Amino acid sequence: MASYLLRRVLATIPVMLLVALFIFLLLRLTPGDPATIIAGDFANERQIAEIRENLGLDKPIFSQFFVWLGNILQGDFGESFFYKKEVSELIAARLEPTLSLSLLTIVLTVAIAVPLGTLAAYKQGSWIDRGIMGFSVLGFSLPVFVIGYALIYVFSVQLGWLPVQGYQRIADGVGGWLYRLILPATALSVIFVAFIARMTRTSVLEVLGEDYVRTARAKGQTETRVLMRHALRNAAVPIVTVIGLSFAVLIGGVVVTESVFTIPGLGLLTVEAVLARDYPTIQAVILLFSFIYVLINLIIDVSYTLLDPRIRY
Amino acid sequence: MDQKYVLEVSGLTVSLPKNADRPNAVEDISFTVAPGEIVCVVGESGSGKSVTASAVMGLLPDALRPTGGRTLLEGEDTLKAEKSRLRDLRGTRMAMIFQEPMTALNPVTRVGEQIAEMLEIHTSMTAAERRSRAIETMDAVHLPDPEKMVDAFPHQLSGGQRQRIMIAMALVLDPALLIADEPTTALDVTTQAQILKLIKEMQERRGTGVLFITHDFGVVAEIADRIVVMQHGRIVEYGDRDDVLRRPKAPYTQMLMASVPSMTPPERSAKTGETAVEVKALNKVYGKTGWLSKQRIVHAVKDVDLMLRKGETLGIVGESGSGKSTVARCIARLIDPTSGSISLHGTEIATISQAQLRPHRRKVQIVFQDPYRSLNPRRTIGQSLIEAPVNFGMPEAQALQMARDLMELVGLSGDALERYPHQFSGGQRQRICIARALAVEPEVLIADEAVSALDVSVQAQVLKLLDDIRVKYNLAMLFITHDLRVAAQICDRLIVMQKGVIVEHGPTRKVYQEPQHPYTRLLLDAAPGQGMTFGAEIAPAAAQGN
Amino acid sequence: MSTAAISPARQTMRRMAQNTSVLFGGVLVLLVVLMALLAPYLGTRDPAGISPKDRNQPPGYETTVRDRDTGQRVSVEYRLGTDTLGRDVYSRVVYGARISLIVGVSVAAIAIVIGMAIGVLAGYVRWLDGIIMRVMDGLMAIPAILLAIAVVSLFSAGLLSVIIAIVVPEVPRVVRLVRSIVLSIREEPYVEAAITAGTRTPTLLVRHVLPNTIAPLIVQGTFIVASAIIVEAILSFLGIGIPPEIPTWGNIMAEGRSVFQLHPHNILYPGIILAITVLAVNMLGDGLRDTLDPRFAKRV
Amino acid sequence: MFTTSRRSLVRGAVAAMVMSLGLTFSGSAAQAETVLRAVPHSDLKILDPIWTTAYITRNHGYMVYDTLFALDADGNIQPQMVDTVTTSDDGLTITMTLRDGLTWHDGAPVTAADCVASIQRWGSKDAMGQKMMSFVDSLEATDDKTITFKLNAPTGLVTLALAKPSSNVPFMMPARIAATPSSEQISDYTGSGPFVFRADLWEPGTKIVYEKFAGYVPRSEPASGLAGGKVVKVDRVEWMPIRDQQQAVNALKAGEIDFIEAPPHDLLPLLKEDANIKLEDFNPAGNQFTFRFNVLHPPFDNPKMRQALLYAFNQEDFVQAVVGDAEYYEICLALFGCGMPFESTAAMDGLLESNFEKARELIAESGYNGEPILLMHSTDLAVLTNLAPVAKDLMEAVGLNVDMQSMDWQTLVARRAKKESPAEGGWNAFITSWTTGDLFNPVAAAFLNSSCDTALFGWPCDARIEELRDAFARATTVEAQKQIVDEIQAAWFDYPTHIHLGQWTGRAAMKQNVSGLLQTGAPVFWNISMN
Repeated sequence: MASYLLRRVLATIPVMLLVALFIFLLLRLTPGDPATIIAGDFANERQIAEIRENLGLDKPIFSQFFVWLGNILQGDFGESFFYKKEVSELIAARLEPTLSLSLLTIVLTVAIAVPLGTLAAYKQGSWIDRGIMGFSVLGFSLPVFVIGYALIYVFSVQLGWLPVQGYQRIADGVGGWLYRLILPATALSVIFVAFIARMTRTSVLEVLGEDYVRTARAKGQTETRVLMRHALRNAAVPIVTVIGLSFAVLIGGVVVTESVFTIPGLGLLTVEAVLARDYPTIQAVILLFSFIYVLINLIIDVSYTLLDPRIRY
Repeated sequence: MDQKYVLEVSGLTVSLPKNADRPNAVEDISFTVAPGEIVCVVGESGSGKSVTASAVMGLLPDALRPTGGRTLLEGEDTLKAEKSRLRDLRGTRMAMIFQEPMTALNPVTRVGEQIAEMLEIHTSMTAAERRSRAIETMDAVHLPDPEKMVDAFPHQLSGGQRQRIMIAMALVLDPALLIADEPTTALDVTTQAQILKLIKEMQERRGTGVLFITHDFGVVAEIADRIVVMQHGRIVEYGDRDDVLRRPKAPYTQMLMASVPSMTPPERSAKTGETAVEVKALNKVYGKTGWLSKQRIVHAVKDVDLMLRKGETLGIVGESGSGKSTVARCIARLIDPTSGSISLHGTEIATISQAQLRPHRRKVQIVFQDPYRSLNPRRTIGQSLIEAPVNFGMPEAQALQMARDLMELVGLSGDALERYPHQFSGGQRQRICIARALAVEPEVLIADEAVSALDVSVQAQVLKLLDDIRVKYNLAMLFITHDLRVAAQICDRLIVMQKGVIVEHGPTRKVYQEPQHPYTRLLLDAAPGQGMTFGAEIAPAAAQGN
Repeated sequence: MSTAAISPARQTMRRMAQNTSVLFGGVLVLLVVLMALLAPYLGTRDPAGISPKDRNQPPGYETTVRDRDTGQRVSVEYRLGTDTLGRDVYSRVVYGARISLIVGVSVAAIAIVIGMAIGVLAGYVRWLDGIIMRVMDGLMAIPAILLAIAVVSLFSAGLLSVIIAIVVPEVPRVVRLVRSIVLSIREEPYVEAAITAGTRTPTLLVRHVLPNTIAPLIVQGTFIVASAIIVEAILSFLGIGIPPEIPTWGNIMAEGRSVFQLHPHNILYPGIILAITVLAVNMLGDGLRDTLDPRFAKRV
Repeated sequence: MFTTSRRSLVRGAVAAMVMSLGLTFSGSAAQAETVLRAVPHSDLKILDPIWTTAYITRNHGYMVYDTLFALDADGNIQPQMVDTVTTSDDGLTITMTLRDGLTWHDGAPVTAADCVASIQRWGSKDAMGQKMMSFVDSLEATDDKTITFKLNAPTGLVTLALAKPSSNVPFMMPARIAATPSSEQISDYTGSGPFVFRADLWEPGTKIVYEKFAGYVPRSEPASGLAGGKVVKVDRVEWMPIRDQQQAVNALKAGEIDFIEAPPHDLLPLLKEDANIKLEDFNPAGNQFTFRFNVLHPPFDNPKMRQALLYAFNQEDFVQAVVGDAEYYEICLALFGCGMPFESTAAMDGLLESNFEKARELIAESGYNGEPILLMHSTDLAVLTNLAPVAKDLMEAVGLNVDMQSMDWQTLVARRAKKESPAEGGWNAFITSWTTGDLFNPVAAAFLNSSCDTALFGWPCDARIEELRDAFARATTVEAQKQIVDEIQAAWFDYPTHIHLGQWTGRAAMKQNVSGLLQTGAPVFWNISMN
């Protein structure tokens, strides 16, 4: 187990290196010059060149890359071109909203989608199944910003129940935190509920066809317990896997949701940084997101051992 | 209420969905099971025997509907029972064990809990009581060290142990009726013998009525008190064990019994053809120790030597995991041997590259176990048959003509080349696979469990065909099987393998009559239905040899 | 047994024709495709034609405009109103179908072709497998939207860069699918039989292995189409999609969102048709999965 | 707060959680201080108003820094930090004395040396500053309170430039900060303005906090434009950038914020219908849309082609496409802004009326052979998005082949600096918007700068225009200046450098209880009170 863990962790290193190189090259090949942007409308070429030198952008790309990589390995993500703040500081300030939104979304999703999917699987072919699947296909078919605006229009603008935008730190009160997050998290979870509910249904359906479910029925077990104890427990591995994989999709959703609800998270930071070509920030954020993705999937892989005793490393 | 029988099935009819090939899965089924009695329902695939069992338990899939008759469990009709009543009956009055002990147990729950679940559902015992009762029952089915095993997960147990867990679970509440649906089919022959013994012991000790479903007449002969023979959803014969087995009335029963190969090998002359294949010190090791990895190493085949002559059938028998298929696949170079030599007509093929190997491919052909996966479902029979000859340079028209001839040789119509595999039965497909193997005029034919998946009547025909073509083409045939009855009838010589090692080899008759190794003796003793004489020799032609 | 040779493909067609999801989704998709093809004949005007004085008008708005060539005043009706530049929302929605479908279909086609090639390599060339899958892991690890944002700004905003941006994150998924199918199919006895029949590897792949990927890839393809249409809309929403003068449902909505409370028609109509289309494609995919490919139904 | 120990932080968090569980939704406890929460027109990223010309940084500058002079509501130059100013009879020596009581946010007094350093840093960076410095022989702090300019020629430019209202504004900084090279950003944000920037509370992209500077001594005159007493009437101003303006509007209506600097025109009806909200204009001079040519490459290397567009375009289409409501725009043919000191329609007859025939004629004369015109279209700034399509439409109407390429503003900014041909990554034209205050005279109007290589992107090169601009700088009477303006407009027609596409104003939106917004051109937060 320990050696497996070590191997898995080591295996993420080339992946992360690859991601780093990819992001770096992509950004450097992108048109748009931060020096010109920083200089402002009236700057002349000399001033722009000065700024470029100042930012180290005049060096060859690969030497820039290795300098950057070397700094990262020492935990230094550099300084934002614009804010003149350490990128790590910027990210730290933006981490909480994004984590809050993601976690709340996942909690909401699991709480809604797993029971729905299980129910649909159990009632396969019935109108309940069709209803749930219909909803899930529909949820799948709407861009998250459309859902977000619809929710804002109904719950904030028309009914005035919930705030339209903004974020409150959890330290300033869980109530306010939840109050401001509930709408964005709901908007974002619609898609994931659709997604996870489908997966749950498929997994549970598959498990329901297994012999041990028949065994459980042959024991005289009630249907609810057959579902909870035997079906869902065994369907957990694929469901958890999908939740892990969908994290990549979740990040995309977070970016959009944050910009719809003006939540000062990493997503918003990324969009702003990209539009301003703030290389150090973009690089660090994408690297961070990729790292979180890899980490989550690592955790999920390891969690298989808890969910399924057959899996041993 | 008549309590003479634990189960009384009368006039049971279960209908099939509209577009099925017949209107009813079973039709007008009637039989009884008395307390302390084992009733065997025997029949080939599709005969409706499992449907009958499921109907009694109320576990039919939604598509199947009972449309007539009664299934009285101690006088209570389970077809008409409410769902909740059915649930109460299951486990307490009737219990069931299934074919696949691998999949019938929940893989993520400890076996003790799975037994205890039965108690949890139907009794008000405390958790501690349930646990000790589970251990008790595990002890009763002779599981070793139940105190420890109670906390094991299914995958940590062997197949036989799992089936014992299933039996313990089924019997923990002392049901009146035990339904066993092919409970030993997936097990090795030695394990099968133990499980059959256990079922018999349990039934005798507790006076349970047992409805035992099987396709294997050997098993029937071993344990049945009475026998129900089914064909196409109907009962064709029903009677006491000895009546049915010794004086079968129905032609179908007679045919089935005649198809079961005999355990007594016929006299065969030793073959003296030239050597086709010679294997020396063959080893196959799976897994490797890599950087940081702690993978287990499996020594699948260890120092195997064998020699096969033209015109000869060499059998390799052994239980699952004995390495017999690995040997076959190494010879066919479907996998690369780890070390050793395979000499094909003097050409060393164990270590040559794929490119060098290609011209030699045609010399070794293989017929696989599963007829449903051996043919590409997207290609017509003709396309599959001409693939190899065309690969080796035969013009397509000529290959097609040859394919037609081969189809007729294996007893199928030459016009069927345009059809797709799904339009053929399992036996027909296996014939097609044989025809395909013959298309390149091989020197060595490997039959890897080639008849194991077939019904017994079909199996007899395919065995006959294999033997005929061996003679006709003077083939060297390597016959891999776990079935001692089949091996007895078709092999000239026999190799017995256990855990990757050859433990015994010699002329078939000699091995059966004077087994040297204890494992061989164990295998032979475990074969069910020893007391009965079934069928006859499959291939009289074999006796003449050359 | 009937004597006629019924190929598995024909059997599948028969099953498909009986599947309500396939029928319903298929008919809807067909209607959208027809709408896209026949856009010029559906009473539309130039979707990029602006008219600043008629901006932000509600559905059904009528006015007269002076034809630039003839100088005559002609009456026009804006069935679904106008956007912030006075363009005809109806025409933009109808023409938008073209771009949205082109994006969806070409993303799926390109992702599948590339993914299939790489997936087969990974599944069949053992020593390449590790390398390829690490690269794919790396690509998967970069959030798709962020990657798309970066790619779109790499090339100038345009149809091609949007397509590339959406293709890149889809490829690893196709690769994984194809690879897993190849890995399982190569263990099938009929493939082994073909090996002993001396069939060369390229033929083996084309004849016996790849056909098994077609059904799952068609299914996967429909889901890629659906998600590509949505991702395109999201990119437009973030202001980095296809240039606004080319109408796509995404950028019609993206433009409309700034005034959606006052003029909801700009989001409403493209939103509805986008949802219907994606819904139809998804239904088609679901149905195809059930009929074509029950074995791989569990794959995402 | 920033010195709190970790333990008390934890305790505070626990207390906050307990409080909130008691269903207290409002995060802050009752506070006596007044906080104005304002949504600026964009996020504040760069804090150095000399380093960048971004308007948001200029606005930040007005919070934190003070100026020596300022323009009042009537456009007159008034002393701000300066108490008295004297000019020698020969006009070659200007002496300024700082007024009493000026201190930096850190408590140190403002000295003349600080101001000299600030003027020099700004003068090396800003275009008008450079122009002014070209008249300066020496600039010294003759004592703690006195700044002395020695000029090489008499000019009215010194006080005019020091009163420059828009980017780059000559803000005064402590000498140690002003010593930062102009190519580097400052990292100390100490000023002497009416507000203190709380760097410790800054959450980049989310919240920018300014606190009232207790030590600020306002002038005694009432506030007028950017001049007069800068009396702060709130305790704290928080800028909360909201990217999505629709959301900002919703937030204002829901009372989550108090002020929006620049809500889009299309959303003004939503705000108008709300009785709790009022709209005010802090920049009556407004803004101008501007179409910029690149004269380096065909076809716009030919002045005839550029003239053709002067005929083909009309302002109405452009302003309508963005602003819509005629209440907020005005058709303005004057090159230096309507309602501004140098408003003139000289040489504008027949222009900007969409005279397609005349335009086609000129195009034919120019020998245009159908090459594509690369028009850059920025798609992420609401105020610019709709302009390029209108230009394209009108250009196509006169038979030009337009290749409109969409990009985000930052890509456009990078690309417009490229002198290469359009095929090699350069460009032919783009459209932007200026604050009218930035172009109200020929020296300030940066697009008119026709000094070839040193001109702004587009690089117009015309000796006649340059000559006239120089003459304008040297002119000492308004009459003379107006005369020169007319001549410049004629020269501009002969050699068009850019096209003005209409003048428009915006409206700031605020809650009814917010009052005292000054008409200054830039949004300033002194004089504003909340009740």
